[in-house]
Amino acid sequence: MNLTTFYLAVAGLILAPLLGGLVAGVDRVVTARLQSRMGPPLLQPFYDVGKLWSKIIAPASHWQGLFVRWALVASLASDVLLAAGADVLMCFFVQAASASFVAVGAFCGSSPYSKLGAQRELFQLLAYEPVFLVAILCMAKVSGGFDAYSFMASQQPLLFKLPLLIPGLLFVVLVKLRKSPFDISASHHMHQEVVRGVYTDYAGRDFALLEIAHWADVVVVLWICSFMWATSALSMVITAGLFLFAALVIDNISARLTWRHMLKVVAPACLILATANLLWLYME
Amino acid sequence: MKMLPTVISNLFSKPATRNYPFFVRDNFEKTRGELVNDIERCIFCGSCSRKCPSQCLTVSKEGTVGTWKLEFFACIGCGVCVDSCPVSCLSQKTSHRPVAVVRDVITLTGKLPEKPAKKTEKAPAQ
Amino acid sequence: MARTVIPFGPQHPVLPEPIHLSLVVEDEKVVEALPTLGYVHRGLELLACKRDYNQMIQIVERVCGICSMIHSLCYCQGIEEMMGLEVPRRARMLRTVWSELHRMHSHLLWLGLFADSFGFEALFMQLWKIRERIMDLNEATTGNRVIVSVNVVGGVRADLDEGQIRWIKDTLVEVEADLKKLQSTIMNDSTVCRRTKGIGVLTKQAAYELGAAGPMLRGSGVAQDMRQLKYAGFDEIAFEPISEPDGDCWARSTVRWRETLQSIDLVRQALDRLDGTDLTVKVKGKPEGEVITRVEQPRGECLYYIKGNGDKFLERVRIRTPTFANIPPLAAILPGLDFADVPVVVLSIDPCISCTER
Amino acid sequence: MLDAYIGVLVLWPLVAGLACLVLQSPGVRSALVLATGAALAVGALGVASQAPFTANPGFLSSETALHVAEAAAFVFPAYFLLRGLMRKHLLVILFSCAQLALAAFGVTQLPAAPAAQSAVVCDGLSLALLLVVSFAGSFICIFALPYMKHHEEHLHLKVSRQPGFFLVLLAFLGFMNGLALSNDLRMFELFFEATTLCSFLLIGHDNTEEAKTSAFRALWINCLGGVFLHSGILLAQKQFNLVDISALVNPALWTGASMLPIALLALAGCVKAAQMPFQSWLLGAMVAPTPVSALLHSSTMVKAGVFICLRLSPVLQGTVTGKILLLVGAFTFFATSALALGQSNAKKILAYSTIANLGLIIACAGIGTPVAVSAGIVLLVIHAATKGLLFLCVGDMEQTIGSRDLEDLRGMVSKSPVTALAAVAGAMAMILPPLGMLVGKWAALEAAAQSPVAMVLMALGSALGVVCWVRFAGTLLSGKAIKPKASPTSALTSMPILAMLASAVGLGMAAPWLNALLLPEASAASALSGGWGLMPSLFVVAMLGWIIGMKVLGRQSAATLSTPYIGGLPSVEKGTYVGPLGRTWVLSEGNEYATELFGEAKLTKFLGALAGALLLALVGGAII
Amino acid sequence: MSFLKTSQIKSPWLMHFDCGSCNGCDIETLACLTPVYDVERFGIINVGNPRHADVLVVTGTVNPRNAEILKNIYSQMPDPKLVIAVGACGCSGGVFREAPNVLGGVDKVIPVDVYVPGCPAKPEAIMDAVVTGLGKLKGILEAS
Ligand code: SF4
Ligand code: SF4
Ligand code: SF4
Ligand code: SF4
Ligand code: SF4
Ligand code: SF4
Ligand code: SF4
Repeated sequence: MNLTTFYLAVAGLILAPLLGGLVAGVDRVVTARLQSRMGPPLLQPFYDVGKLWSKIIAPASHWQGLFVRWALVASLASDVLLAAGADVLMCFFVQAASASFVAVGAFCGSSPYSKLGAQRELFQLLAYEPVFLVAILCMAKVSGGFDAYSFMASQQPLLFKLPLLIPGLLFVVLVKLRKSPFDISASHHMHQEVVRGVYTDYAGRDFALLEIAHWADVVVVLWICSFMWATSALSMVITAGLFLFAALVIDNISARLTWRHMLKVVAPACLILATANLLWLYME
Repeated sequence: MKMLPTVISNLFSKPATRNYPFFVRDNFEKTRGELVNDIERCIFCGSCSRKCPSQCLTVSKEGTVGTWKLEFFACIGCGVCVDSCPVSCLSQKTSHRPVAVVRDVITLTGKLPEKPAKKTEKAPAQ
Repeated sequence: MARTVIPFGPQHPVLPEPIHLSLVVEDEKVVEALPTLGYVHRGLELLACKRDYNQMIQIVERVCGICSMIHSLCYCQGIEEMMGLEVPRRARMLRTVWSELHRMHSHLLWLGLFADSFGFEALFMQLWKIRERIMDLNEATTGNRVIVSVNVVGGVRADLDEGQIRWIKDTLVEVEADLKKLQSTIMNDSTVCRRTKGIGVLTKQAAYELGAAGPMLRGSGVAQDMRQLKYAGFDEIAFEPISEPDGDCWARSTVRWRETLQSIDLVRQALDRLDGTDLTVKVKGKPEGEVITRVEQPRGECLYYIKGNGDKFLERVRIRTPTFANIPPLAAILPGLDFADVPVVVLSIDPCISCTER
Repeated sequence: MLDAYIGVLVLWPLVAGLACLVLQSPGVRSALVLATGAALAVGALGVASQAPFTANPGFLSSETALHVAEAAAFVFPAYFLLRGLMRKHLLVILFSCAQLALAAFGVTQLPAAPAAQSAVVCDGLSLALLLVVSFAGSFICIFALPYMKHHEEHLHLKVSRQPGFFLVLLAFLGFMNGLALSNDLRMFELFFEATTLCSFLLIGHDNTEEAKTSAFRALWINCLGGVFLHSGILLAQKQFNLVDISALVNPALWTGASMLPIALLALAGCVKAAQMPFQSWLLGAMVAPTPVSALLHSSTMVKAGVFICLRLSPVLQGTVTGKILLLVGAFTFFATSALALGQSNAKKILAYSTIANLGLIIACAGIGTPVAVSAGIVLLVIHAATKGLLFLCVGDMEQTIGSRDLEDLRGMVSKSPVTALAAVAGAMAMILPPLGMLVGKWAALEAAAQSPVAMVLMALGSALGVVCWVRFAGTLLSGKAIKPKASPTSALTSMPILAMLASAVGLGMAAPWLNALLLPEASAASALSGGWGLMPSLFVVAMLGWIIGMKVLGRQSAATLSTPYIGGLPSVEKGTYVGPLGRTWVLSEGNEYATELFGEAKLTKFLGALAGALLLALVGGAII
Repeated sequence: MSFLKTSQIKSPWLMHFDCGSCNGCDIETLACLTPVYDVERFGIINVGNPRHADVLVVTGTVNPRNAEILKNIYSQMPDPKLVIAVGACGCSGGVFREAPNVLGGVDKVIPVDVYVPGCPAKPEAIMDAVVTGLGKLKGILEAS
């Protein structure tokens, strides 16, 4: 590991969550505008986290604090890996670990909604993970390596060879942003039958940490999506922005689906498309 | 998918939000807001207190001093008292009553008229 | 397989009002649902012994804020019938105008909440944005956004002048245009249909047997509406009840949607028939005897039983509300649902607990 | 010296087992088991210090030994036939007869093959299996001491059947060591069949009807495996007149030659490793006492199946047979992961997950590149430690509460914290980076780049596995406070559990170095390091997370807990609320199994048919 | 003021509980979230979970049955918390004060920070109440 990598890793550690917070702010402002509202200030997510941070509340379980911190560490680690140009697959696995910790933490909770959320979180994991994994494999196939640098080094946008990945990646972004139609386990929308699902029993500082972990996650996911057009830094930002915007629009034009529908229809469809793309790459 | 045109046009048009409290829209003329009593003109007849559906008005007389008490946190702003006041000293502003951090009662006192004033105005219909 | 017990409510983000359902689910399928009520009960009918029959108008208006106008209308009609009062035509038409405006705001409110129950926040926002126009109409013409308080025994307290009539008509044109833009989303959007079509089906037969009311009944294909009784201005206004045959959540929301549009038309018809100047008739004497009146609330048939004994205090006021009638059908369709569909189905009956419990 | 080590590894357990049988007393038995553990550890470390090496210890290479092996090829099937006849089990009779016929054919029709150059070849792969057998095996045998005592108390046996049990258990360790070291296919077959026998005896140990059915199912399927193995050996012998494994796995030998013998040997491996559609015997084997499941049916014996496949991998690399084997493995990985998800029986979850991971290793063998093979070996070692740990934990919890259903294990962390936490750690070790199982899976995925279908299957299987294990861990931890009640766990139970825990986590963490250790050849060791370059930093992060976590845990375990959010309803006592009709409702919970998707009966039929087709393709591909 | 204290004022998450309300005040509270009023401008979001809430908005009268629920919810909210009683009913029991099953206003059960008169309280009044409440909170935070 040389010094540049180290600097990049540190930058990833610090910038990624900040960026994620900003993404959340943009998300809320744009969502508001799509709904014809004025919306909160851009920095609102930071205030929210600051507020949560300063609140002390009795934990719902003795274990949750532990899993929250592990989730945070894993999420940040996945950012760091990506920033340092490491293996994207490993970065993906680390991120999945973060999601697993959140789910286990929710299992530890005491409210039935938390457990229900945990079950649903698992089904979500089951739905998007293979799609995301295959998408990364496709990208790796085209760019000829598994590390982030080779993804970013490709001369031609990966998109040209991977058009069928778009639905799958959008699906992943929607799930990861916890947006309708897939805000199934822990909604960002107020009226949800599982209250806040996996988040129900987290509160105060733990919840703030979880929020930061979520930001880091979002950055990783958008970052990986931006590999689709990674000819320059600017094009990557634009690609990520487009994915985000598409997710926000979809969020605002669709009703929430059920996990059964997600597992039986949406996930297989996305997976089949992604697989078709992969096979096509091999046919060539 | 069917909502797409709507949300996109929302994005590119001015939000519907009224930026209250930085921008306050004029109230409608008829709005039944804060109830006020021009106590100078009140004759403490008690008609309002008898008619009030919420029973939040009490009118009492003691010597030459009349007291008009309004439990304004129980007032439902129906305007029945306004309609029933013989001297029309009651009225409702068009603005809502301000919020408060303590629950209070409005007590107004006034001098009782020497003798019951004559009805000079007809009861206000609409 | 192990079962999960989910206490649903009384405080729960999808429930606008406190009720409780103890849901037993298996793999997120409901196997048992037991409801509990009583969190909103105030004991309002007993206030009839403490407030005179005029003051009771303000009380029954607050049986429920959402269709307060229609409650007081029903009550006043009952007292008027008991006292043999002939309400002036203008007053009857005005009552029709406000009661239909109320129906519109109530239906839009419900459609918004319904949309939100299946996670369609943007639709909720749109519908409530449009609804604000109606609320403005209410406030400008009566003095209050929600509890308009226009009914008095023998007529109405407020009047509309020419300018206001024109304003209402203009506003309704805009509202209608705005609503039409959302029609395809509510009726045809694929994700919406996924969450509403075929969910919580109540057959025509079951709707009859379990005594469903209002859009719940009409959503199951029974075209029955209390407005067919020709109260208030409906004796002159052309009115056809709206029904849909499917009996699922989609049918119920479509019935309400079409009724919202229909109400615009009814308001126009009533506004066109405003003539004369009398708003009230002179009221003499005290109510005596018993009477039952029925009106159509946004949620269905509302029934008042009033008994007076010649005193200014009534002897008994009994209110039978549509949600009360719709609870048995709801209990019948809950088992077997996906847990995620429970809020959708519960909301699809448009539960109004505050009037059910009073 | 080397010969002595090997002797200890292969023969000592048999001797100790016989002593158990003869001496009967429980105290002696405990001493013997502990001594065996120590002896095996010494032997394994001794061998490890010399690896890689070749040797010719007399008891494995002498004429007598080969005669024994030859005789065994008749004796084992004959015994199986006898048992089959006694129970009138058609399939057992059929396949043991086939085995006998093959043996007779070999002796009479084929020229005797020259003995292998060296009877023992010990490379990284053998060493990996040796270490697993000696360490994990010993721990599990120690765990079996208190377990079996409790088990028999539970069954109210008049006469203890433990001496026999421990004889088989211990002897089995020797057979496995022999299998790992043998370089002569005939010796290999001897040990292979011996493990089949052990497995059969141990599954049937409880003598219940269910146990017998399962034992015979295991027997017929493994006899079938034996048929494949023997015919593979005979064909190879016929083709090249060779029984020397290290000579056989020379790719140059096979260019242009029919791959059928290799395919058959791999098929035998698949049967032993209970790959789909042969998975049913391993599931049935779960009726045996838990140490048996842990030892034979998860940590070691089934590893013999993947061991042979990995052995063959140099030949498989780049061939059609290899590619199909990759698909077979990947498909099993996916299919059994899905099946595991629909299960609530904890031991069945473990069994399915075992099969899944074996599938992954077989897939690695099918790829055959050095990276893939080293990934396979890492998986083999770490899986043994992790899964062994999980079996021990489930066994202990089962004895604590009398049920092995995941739903009943809910909240175990408050009932027996040490075991439950060890199980949670084990479950996490199955899926989490930077632990070895995940590293292996990851390396396998990247190595499988030649086959898109296999990659997709692996991706699916990986997600299914994650869900399965998170749910497992979550259920154990579910919603209970840490109440350090006096845990009734005895030292002989908790010691192996903790030792296994340490090795699972430790080995998991050390996966990259482990790999370098086992495969000193430069190519294989460095092949993974490209991807593993960032692992050390990840370890640092993981350790940091661990420390932060522990600190928080320490602070939070003192905190008073809030009341659960249940819509504001009042509750009389913890975990209840006052609901409709004034009744006190208990907040019971159940996992969701999405039975309409992962229901066992339906899924097994469908996936089994697909897997069967793949296996036919395996053989077919080799013929063509 | 430090960032953390500022954030507490800039991010009041609101939870609404309907005791025995007639729905009039409820729908006005809900209307605050919608485009025309949009309280998200102040960082307010409507949460359904007391553990995440900072401001409890209560509408309606208290009866013996919902009083218990109200207490439970209130106790599950993290400190510092604000309670806003909305409408005549929430403040005092309003027109239902004398009904048989009504205990009175919200302050009969939990401490109330801001009272919003009106029947129903207008959305503007509810927004005023939040602003007033946050002012009160700011005072407390500055003092600490
Ligand atoms: S406005 Fe109505 S409630 Fe208020 S004091 Fe007057 S009569 Fe009573
Ligand atoms: S009715 Fe008018 S005059 Fe009489 S007491 Fe009331 S306010 Fe005074
Ligand atoms: S009538 Fe009201 S107070 Fe009496 S039992 Fe029924 S719900 Fe309770
Ligand atoms: S049943 Fe009617 S009269 Fe009796 S307490 Fe309830 S609301 Fe009042
Ligand atoms: S039906 Fe509902 S909205 Fe109508 S009065 Fe009754 S409670 Fe109110
Ligand atoms: S309305 Fe009341 S009295 Fe009549 S049947 Fe129903 S519960 Fe009984
Ligand atoms: S204050 Fe008025 S509008 Fe609000 S809940 Fe009470 S009666 Fe209804």
